[in-house]
Amino acid sequence: MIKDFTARLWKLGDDIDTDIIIPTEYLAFPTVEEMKGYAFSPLRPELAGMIRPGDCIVAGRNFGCGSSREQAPEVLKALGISCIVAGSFARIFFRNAINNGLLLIENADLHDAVQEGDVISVRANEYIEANGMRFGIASLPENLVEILDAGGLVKAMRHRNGVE
Amino acid sequence: MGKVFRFGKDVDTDQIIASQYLLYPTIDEMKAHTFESLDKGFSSRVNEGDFVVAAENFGCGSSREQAPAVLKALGVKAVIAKSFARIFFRNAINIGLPVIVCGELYDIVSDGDEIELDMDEGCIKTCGRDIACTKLPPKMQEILNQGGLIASLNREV
Amino acid sequence: MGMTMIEKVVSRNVGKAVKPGDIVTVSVDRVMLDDIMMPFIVDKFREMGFRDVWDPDKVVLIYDHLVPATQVDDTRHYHVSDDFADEQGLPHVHRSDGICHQLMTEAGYVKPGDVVFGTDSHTVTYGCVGAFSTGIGYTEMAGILGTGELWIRVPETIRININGTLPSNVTSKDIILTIIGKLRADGATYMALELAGDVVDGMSVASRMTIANMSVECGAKCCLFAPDEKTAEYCGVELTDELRELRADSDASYAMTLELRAEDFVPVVACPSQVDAVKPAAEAAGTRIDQVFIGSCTNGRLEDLMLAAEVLKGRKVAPYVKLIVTPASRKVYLEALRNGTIDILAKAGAMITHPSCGLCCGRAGGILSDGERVVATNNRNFLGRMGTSKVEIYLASPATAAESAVQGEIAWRKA
Amino acid sequence: MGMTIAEKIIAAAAGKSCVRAGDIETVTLDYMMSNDGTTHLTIDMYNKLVSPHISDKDKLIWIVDHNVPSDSVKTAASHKKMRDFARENDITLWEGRGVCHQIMMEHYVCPGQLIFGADSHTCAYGALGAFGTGVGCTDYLYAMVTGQSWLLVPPTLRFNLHGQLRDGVCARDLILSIIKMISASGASYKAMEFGGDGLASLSIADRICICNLCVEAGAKTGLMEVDDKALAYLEERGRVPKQVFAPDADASYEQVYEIDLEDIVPVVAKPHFVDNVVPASECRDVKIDEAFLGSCSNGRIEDLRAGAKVIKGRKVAPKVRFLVVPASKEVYIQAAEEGLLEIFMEAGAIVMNPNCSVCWGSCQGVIGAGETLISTGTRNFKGRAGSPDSFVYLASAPTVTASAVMGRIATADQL
Repeated sequence: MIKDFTARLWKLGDDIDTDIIIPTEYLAFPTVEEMKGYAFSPLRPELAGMIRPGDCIVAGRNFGCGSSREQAPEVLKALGISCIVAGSFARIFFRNAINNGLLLIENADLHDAVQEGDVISVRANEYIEANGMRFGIASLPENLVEILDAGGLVKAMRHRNGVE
Repeated sequence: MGKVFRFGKDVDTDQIIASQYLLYPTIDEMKAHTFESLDKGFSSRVNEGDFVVAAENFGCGSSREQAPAVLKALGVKAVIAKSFARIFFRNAINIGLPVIVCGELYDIVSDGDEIELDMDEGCIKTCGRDIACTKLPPKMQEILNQGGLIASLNREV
Repeated sequence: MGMTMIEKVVSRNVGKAVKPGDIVTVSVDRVMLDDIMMPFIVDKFREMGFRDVWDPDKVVLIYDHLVPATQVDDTRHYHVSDDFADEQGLPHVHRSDGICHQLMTEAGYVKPGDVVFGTDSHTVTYGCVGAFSTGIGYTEMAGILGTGELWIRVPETIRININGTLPSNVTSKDIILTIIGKLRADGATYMALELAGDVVDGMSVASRMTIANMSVECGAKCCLFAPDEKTAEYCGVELTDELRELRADSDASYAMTLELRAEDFVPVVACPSQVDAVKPAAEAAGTRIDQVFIGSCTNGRLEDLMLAAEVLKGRKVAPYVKLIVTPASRKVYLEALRNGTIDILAKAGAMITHPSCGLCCGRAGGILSDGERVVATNNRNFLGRMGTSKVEIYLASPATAAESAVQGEIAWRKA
Repeated sequence: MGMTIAEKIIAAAAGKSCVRAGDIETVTLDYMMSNDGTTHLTIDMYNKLVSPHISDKDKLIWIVDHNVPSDSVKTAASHKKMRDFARENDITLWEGRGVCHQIMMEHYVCPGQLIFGADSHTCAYGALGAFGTGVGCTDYLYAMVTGQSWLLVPPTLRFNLHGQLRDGVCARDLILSIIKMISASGASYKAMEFGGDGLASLSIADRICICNLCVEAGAKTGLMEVDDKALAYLEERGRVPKQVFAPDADASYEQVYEIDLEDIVPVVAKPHFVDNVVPASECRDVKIDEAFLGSCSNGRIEDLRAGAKVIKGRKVAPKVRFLVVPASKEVYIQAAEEGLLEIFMEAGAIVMNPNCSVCWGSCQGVIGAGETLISTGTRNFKGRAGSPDSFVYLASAPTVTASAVMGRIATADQL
């Protein structure tokens, strides 16, 4: 189950594409650990070094548009990002994030109401609280909640295949 | 006095600095990769005033001036070898990195030994012994004394 | 009530009528796995506890992002892939035959009505032959390799009708860029595009491929063209009644319908650094450029190279401008060699590289530096996609790209 | 007493009637060639000069060939620096049109000239009776500013060639055999001069290959006597010799070798040194991952013809990557017109744009740890083609091509 939490936020704009999240030149690095330092490097090269585990990202529309590279949600997860709140998500990124157990929340209004560095509180499946205001959260479809609950698709498949 | 880093024969320019680093914008960005394939830790262990000692045909291969340049940038005082490949030799002199021909030294020093070089006398002091080495031809000594070819170019102008 | 094309394709696959919003599990007809993702797919496949691929004949491995290798570790991807192919007895492996999306249709791996997934976002391309295809991540791919299935949400559809006569200087690239400009980069997110009308009927499969390919740039899950005689010929199948049926019913229900007049289209460019920053090429004309790239799964086919050759014939690339041409596949390269297209391009000054993703994916093949500008026929002009974040990328058709190469500045072919 | 060819060219360039081995002379240069391997550093040094100027811009030929098209942002920045400087100073710039030495051969080199190139294989120019030698960027800069340099007159080794090579034996086999005979430093600081009745049987391409590889024996330059074949090559290209120098009958040589061309067999140079040469038949069990046909040594039309003859109707072995890279745009176009590129593409080869490619080891076709390459490139040093833990064998065009087909080292007669 998704638990309640609070997180310091990093604020990004609209159309944050996968090549910004992790550029192609780093995709063939052997591990996600080796890639994660280059997250957001075309846009804000210093950002990966400043993100602390538990932080979250608040972005505008169409977060994660572009390629199907699953390294994108994986590097964010590896950096310790607790969740991404965006006006909307591109669909492949959305699936990939859920499959890796990275929480995504769609909300169109939060972005305009917060500044970078603000702290938000997330009440699972209910609302986000920030600067004294509340923003509603739609609940995820059941099949996605199952994957998230399992801790991602790999774990769900392991369970299916009877390996622990 | 400086420490000896000892390499074998036919050390080619690709071992000194590999092709994939040559188009880096500056020598300073390349120098950490010096001798990467032969001795990965070289660039971090070498200190100002140390020596590279090798057997025959040091610096054979390409004309890449990056090879002597990274050695110089790392503080190598001189390269002392039984013999040198010609383009490397010329490039080294041109940038002011002494390259000394000495038949004997390679066989009597080990990695990490301390030696001292007296270029004017053509003499290397090590393990309490003095070893003679070849002096540079006057033309090259002149370039070295001027601080390399660029310095001489600036003077002529 | 009637069905849209995607609803029909999915219904056919799952054996029952579906409607938008339904979450269903589809049986997968083919999967495409590319070299850059293979080590990750194999790791996840093992981690999930699978031993055997569900159906080796349905798996196609394509090395294209890292061909030829430019970094020492690239070859690791070949070896991991080769070993997996040997272990699983995979019969379809292409090691240097071209770009995955070109090969999937060209080599006959995808047929009308198929459901296909690939570990690359431009997998949407196969909608050009009436297949439902879309990009997924490597974890889901590992899951499909083990199970042969994937859940999907049946998408709503945006219908786009284009009727009339196109100006002679407009290509299908101009059409899709214009559509993306109208819909915006997220205008079709989670939705299917469905194209129809005289203009679409008159188009080659290659031109449809360009449109389907770029549909992901407005967020679409897929982009379908109803199979017709051209499709059947291209795919080497008979146009059966069942395939004829794979078109939208006249009373299908759409999220949106766009009626576009062919005569209104003009050559366009997508300006840095958003695919939806589209404006008429005329408005960008005169912008000085450093490089031109003609190639990719978007515009690296024979008709694209021939169009560029038509523009470049007897002319020369402007001084100090580089023109890089990358045919989309070995077959395209061979055909272009045989019909003299390569000769014209090479004599005009083009550098012709081996079919691969090359510059489009930003790993090699003409990376640029601060302050440089490129006109490119591929699908993305994202910040930093072809070099530093100070490189400006303009997306355009092969004709606009070729004319710009000659002029040394953004220029377009007059009608 | 008489003079060798090297002595005569240096004497002329020094404005003297006679020079002797061991003299240090100040010479005036005819051309100064520089490529993207070092030009960015030359420019940085130039800009730091107290009073920067160029003695004669028409003698400077700049060629972007090593990492082209650019493979990274760092390369792109270095290329941009070179391109911008050439543009500002009106220096001839060739970009992406071939390997520097091949371009020099096709367009500039004439008998009797003295040419500096910021590349060690500049010694290739002796194939047309010019004294070419490789220098670093500081020497280059000095020459660029003053038009002159100093040169130690080298002693000469004379090679008298007799008879002709057997069928299937190439110039590459000859020069590798010579390097084995005299060792990798056997010609250090010296000139290698070739003549004799066997010279006539060698094509210009053969001669370039031989002179090109002289530096692998440590030579300052390689020089061939200029005969009708050489003059015809020049005439075809509308060039006239500066002066044709023949060695005097009583010239003084450090050593004279008599070589019977019929004794030469196909050979390979094993890792990790160019003089580690054995008959190719001794390496038959060596499995390969990659084969490379190209470079300034063996990327000419004759080499491509030889390779195409071997591979026509055959296929590259599964999992082997066979890169074919014409040495220049001219060679590329001719190979396309003769149908050679088609043959290679049909066989499954990777055909790249003219550049230094695999020979240079940092741009394309890089090999990984534990991999083995057989190559017509110039060097097999440890790590030359990628990972320091890889292996490079050097051989002729037919041997490399036959190996690509067999997947292990093989000579053409084994197919």
